[in-house]
Amino acid sequence: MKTARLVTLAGSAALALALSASLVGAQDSQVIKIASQSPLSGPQSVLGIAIRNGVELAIEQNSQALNDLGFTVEFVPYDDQATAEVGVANAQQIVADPAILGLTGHLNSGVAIPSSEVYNENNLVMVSPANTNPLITDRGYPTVNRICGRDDLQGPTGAVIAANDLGVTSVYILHDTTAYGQGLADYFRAEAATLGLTELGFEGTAEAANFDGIIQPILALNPDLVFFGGIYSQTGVFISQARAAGYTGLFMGGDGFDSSEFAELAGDAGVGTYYTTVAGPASVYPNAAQFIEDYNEAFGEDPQPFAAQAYDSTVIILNGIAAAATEAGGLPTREAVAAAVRATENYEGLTGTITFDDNGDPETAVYFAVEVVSADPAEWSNNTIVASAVLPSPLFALQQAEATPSS
Amino acid sequence: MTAETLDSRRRGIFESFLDSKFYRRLSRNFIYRYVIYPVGQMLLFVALAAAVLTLVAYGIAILFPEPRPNIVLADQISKQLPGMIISGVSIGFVYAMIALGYTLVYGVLKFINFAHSELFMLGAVASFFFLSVLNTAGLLTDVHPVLLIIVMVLLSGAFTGLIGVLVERIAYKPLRGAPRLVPLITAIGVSFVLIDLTRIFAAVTINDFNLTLPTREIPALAAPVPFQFGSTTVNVRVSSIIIVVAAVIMLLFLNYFVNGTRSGRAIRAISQDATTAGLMGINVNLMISLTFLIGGAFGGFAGSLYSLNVGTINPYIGFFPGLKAFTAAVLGGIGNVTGALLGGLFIGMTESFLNGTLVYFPALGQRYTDVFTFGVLIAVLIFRPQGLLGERVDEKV
Amino acid sequence: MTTLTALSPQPQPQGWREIIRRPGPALALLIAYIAFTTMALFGLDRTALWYPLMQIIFVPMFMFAPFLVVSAPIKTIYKVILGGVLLLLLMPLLGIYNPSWLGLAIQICVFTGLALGLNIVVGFAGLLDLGYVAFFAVGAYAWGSLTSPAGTIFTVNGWSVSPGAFYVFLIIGAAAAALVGILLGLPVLRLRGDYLAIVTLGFGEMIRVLARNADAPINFTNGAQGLHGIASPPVPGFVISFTASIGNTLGFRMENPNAVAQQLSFYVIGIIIIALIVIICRRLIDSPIGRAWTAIREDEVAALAMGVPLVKSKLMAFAMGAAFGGAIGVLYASKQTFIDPDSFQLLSSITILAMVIVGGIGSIKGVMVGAMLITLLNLSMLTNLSLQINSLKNADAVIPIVNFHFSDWPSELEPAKYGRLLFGLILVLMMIFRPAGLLPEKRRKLELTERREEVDEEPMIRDTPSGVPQERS
Amino acid sequence: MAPILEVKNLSKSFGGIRAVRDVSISIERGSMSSIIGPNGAGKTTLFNLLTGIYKADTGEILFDGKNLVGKRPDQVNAAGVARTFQNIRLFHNMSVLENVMVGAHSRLKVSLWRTLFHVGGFNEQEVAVREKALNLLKFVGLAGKGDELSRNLPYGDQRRVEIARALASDPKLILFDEPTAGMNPNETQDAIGLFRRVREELGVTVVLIEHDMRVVMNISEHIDVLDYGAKIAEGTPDEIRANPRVIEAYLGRRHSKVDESANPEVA
Repeated sequence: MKTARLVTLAGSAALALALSASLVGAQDSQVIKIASQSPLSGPQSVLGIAIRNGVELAIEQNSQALNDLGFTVEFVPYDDQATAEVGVANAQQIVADPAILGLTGHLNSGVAIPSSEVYNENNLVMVSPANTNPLITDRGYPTVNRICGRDDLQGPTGAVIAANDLGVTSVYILHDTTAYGQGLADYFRAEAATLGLTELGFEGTAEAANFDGIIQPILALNPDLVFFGGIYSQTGVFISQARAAGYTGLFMGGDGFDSSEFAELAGDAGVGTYYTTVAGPASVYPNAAQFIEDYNEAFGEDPQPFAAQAYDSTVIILNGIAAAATEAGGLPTREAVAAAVRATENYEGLTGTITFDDNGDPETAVYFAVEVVSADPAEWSNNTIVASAVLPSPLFALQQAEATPSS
Repeated sequence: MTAETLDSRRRGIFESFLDSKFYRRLSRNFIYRYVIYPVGQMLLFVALAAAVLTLVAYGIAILFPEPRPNIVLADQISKQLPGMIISGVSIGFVYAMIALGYTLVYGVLKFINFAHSELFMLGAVASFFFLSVLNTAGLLTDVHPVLLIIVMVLLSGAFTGLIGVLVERIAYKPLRGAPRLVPLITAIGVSFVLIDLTRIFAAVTINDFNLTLPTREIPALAAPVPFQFGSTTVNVRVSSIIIVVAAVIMLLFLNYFVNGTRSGRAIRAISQDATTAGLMGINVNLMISLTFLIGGAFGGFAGSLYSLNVGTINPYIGFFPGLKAFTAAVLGGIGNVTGALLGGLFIGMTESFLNGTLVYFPALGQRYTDVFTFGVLIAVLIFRPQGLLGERVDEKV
Repeated sequence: MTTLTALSPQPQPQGWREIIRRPGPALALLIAYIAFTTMALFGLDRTALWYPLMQIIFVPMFMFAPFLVVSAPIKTIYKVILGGVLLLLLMPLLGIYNPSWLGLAIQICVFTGLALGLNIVVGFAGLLDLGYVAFFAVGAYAWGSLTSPAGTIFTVNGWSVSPGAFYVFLIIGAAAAALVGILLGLPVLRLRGDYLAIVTLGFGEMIRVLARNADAPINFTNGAQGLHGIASPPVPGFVISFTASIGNTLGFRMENPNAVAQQLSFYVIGIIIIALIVIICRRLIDSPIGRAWTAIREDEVAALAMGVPLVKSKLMAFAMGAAFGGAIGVLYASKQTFIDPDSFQLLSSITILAMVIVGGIGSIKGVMVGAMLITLLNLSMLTNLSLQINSLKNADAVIPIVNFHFSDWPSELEPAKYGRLLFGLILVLMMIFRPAGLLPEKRRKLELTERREEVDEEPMIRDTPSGVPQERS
Repeated sequence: MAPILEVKNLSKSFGGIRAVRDVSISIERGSMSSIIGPNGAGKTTLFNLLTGIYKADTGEILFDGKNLVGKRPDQVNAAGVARTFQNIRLFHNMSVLENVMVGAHSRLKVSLWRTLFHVGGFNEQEVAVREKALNLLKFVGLAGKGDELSRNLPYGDQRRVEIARALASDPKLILFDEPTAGMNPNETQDAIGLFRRVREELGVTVVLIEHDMRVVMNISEHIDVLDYGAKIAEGTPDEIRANPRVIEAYLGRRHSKVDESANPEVA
């Protein structure tokens, strides 16, 4: 009995020793770490893993500048489980690691908002690939940036296009009851009202599979357009069912629709659906095609939404670190990195050209309205742009207005 | 049972009818007992729920004729009525079939099998894999659609039934007789495990999370069937019709099994008193496994049919239908098979009607549907704690 | 009070077990243990390859120390001294050294409070509540809606309260939650156990739906957007200067001393709240109320016939449990500064229940251990496990003999992705092998194991072919 | 003196079965009486009606001048009626002492405020109730067994704990439901002594449901006989012994249409 235990003990000790011995010795270069936070488990993990993968790919492909300066870049992915507690606990652990100089995340605004409080208190720069909630940047933190659009610009864009380009007179608005979906729907609704569109309904639903009951009143009211603020996994299913039930009008949504999987979920019913997005289809951005190819090679699947945004966010952070390091002539402070990231100007990314304003929003973003052309997911990148608008961020618009006083 | 214990002085016309020679002979007739009577019961429940809810809806329309400018509620209800009833019935049958699993297990083991909603999900996932395999093999359009659906539903049910038995053997059997809290917690744990295992399996095999059934490849399922109700045309999806037909057939089988076979009687005996049933020579363990097999299979049938109807599923779809089906089981009187049917139909219809009418009330909206549904449940439980058809069990003192 | 001496006779300890049961060696061992874990935590090298693994080992070891102190066979005075040193000196020092540990300690306080509250309902009174998080939400929203600049009906009309009102709101939040508990309890507490479970579950979901939708027509909760910028209680000046001077004296690197001081004050508030809750729990259980709860749990009808008012007693348990949830909700909201409906999911209710069960239902100490372990598991251990694998990946580590390269570790098998799977397995295994929990309450242990013995004796498996009882049709 | 308990035309049905029909009983203050009858006669149902566990369909229960119909069991207990159960229903995992202390619940001031802050005589009350419980245990002959778990006691002692627990609420009337069932003759003799002492030393009115005719005839001053839920006779032991209807009920039973197995009262 006792001997057996001793043997096991000795055996495991030997194994541990061998394991540590075989590891590569101390690195010569200094380590810089980039963290990501997104849900890697749970129902939203598809999008969260896309973010994580995008960051990984970005680090793999864009560390050369830092390597030349004598740094090794490591990637530490965190799982925020789409819950605030976990996100904040991770954030505290992230800021406690002095080697971490930047963070790409999150997916959910509900996690990003409390977690970014921690980042900001500790001067860690965050670039969000996916949080469209206005509040993220409206707090004016020097460390918090995003490269995606804002709901309060995207929603109205959709309404304008619906009224002016699509000739719609009545709308039925749905949302998924999340901060993202409802926010988008609210902004769409407000703009639609000012444009004089008739609102036939405004509903929230968390239903994910069976929309029969939700479709009935839509059929009875027969609106020209159904706007759905939500993510493709829900809206694609909805659209497929609504068509089957006999709805003949138009569908429109936000950047949550922007996934090749939408085509798969919605099928033929999805063809002719409009969505607004700040990231146009790959045809607009030549680099994107290469990204899709690389991503496929690395992870064996097409990039899901936010993968490209995560890639861009990370490259911006890497560039910021490199700039700050060059200036400092060594390991930069977090403040310096944050300042360098904020100073990003005309960065040509996969999803657009980015210059941050003083709040961390892109100064201007191009909002596209895109029409789905095919039920084949492979054709997703060929979706056609029906309209586009260059919109300044609220702060930038304000500054411009002040700079050029209307005479 | 009630009929014979009733005091003769209080016997009414209905009881006299139940006691008449005609009825006795009729009730011994196989077709009547196992086909006409249960089908009649289902029709009655559907008609009842539809009638009650329609009346309520029009009642609300009288109270609030124009809840929003330019919307005449009564007109809208008239337009939506056939659609609401059809969608309510189809989802109601799904709830009823899931609720049966809860109620059967509760009947024999007196515990809430929380993991049952995951068996429902597994049934849907199994159907997806079945159709996908056929699709990649190019066989999907070669097989007759009716045969295809029958095989799919049966295979999914068999699979979930086996999983149900397995779960019972591994996780619940060691706990038999423990206080109720213990197996309930275990069931919650099992539920997490099943969800995540499914997620891993789907991630490893097809590298995806949302599973879209290749039903669009089957022409017979793709086109909706138009029905004319007066001036309104309602497009009914073929899958909705399949759900109702299949559910009715399955429920007839279940009714026959529970009331007409030795095993069914054994299960009923166990649900009355497991110890005595065991002493009477019933193999209690076997019968409990059989209960899980059947309960699980019905969860799987429901999941399979549901997946056909909704088209896209994921490992997390079990929760809400499971919760509503459980509500249905409680509403009907948990442990009571007919109650589960009634509860399922009632919850499905209520939901459909609420979705169809709340939308016209700007202050409320469909997002309050679940609140109202639960409100109905709580109200019923307060006035009838044993559920609609449940028997009041006075504790022996 | 009553000692249950007749319960499980203690087996005579032997050998080294006997030695550590003696006060002297026990005290020495305990001090050694505390010193060792503390030094280990201070000595961890943040850049080391095995840093995450070391965190997995030493953080729980340190957090567990208070429980060892409480259960050690040493004089009460030593317990008080050691406990005070641990909780009020070492933990703050470690927290200033590495604020993420302080954050963990606060979360442990939050969940311990919740678990103790639920334990009153489930453990003491035997009522299964699957919607406990609703009361937590009531407290959190009570404080949040009055201090968030998000524009609720209160803040828009200038009825917002100053951050200093936090301490008053701990009580108001508790009272509000207790009121909600009573309003819910009045109609449903007459229901049988299973029904209660589903009704409370539904209620938990309803509260979330309400929180999500109560932004229109009148904005109470700011709906799905959530409430941000929730006020935190003002940090006393001496805490800030204490934190800063400690940091400077010991040479800890601090990004933001003010933020650490804020966390430190939350930690102290958390510890005080937990201490109060523990005292309240003990007073309740050693009182006519506690005895009535136990009696109800054991036999409702007998309890009723003995003069125990059923609904009133249950309502009291419900309200007490809810009150703790409400107070903790206030603490949570102000610590988190942001709440939204998704902070209060069914999963949280079930996690809290799991804490109660895993620790030992009904046992105050057990529930606290359960809350600590599961919080650590959720917030630290799993994360660090994946970080460990990740850092091995980054370092290109290889396991010899089998020649496994960590860089080949498939991302599908990242441990963080299997949090819930692990959680589920823990629940199942725990229930099968240790249904009374890690530190079972004695009475509950008997309750949770007795019936299984009885069943074993019952002739459940019969070899005879199945016979059917006479049918009475 | 007015009777302590007066039951008038009490009826209760379960489904189609009339478990208690039109029963009227009168119990003298300070008396010791019994209710007897064959299995399924409705005796326990009657007790359950008296203690509020079942709600009577019709009829009146006047206890000490107050109507008990519609009162909850705990209110009935507080009014001064205590009981034991046919199948012992102790709180098995509580100690013997705690069981008895629970019995005193309706005589305690129970408030959250006192409990949490240990004010308003909380500690004194705890000491007193503990003292009272210990005394009662001594009274029933279980001195020194207070710390045992009640489930570990032998059967006869469990009956005694139940009696002590019932007495802890200072009842004016105590209802014993088959208290000697399953006892051997010696234990039965002890139990009879205990019942007498309950009446004589504590001055509590005692009503028994009993099957053992020797016990009944030995100690009862007054006997009521139930059959098929209805009262068929009452009187002194001698009168009952001679009553032909009682003899018929016990011996020469006519076959009945009522299915006994469907009667909830059985078992």
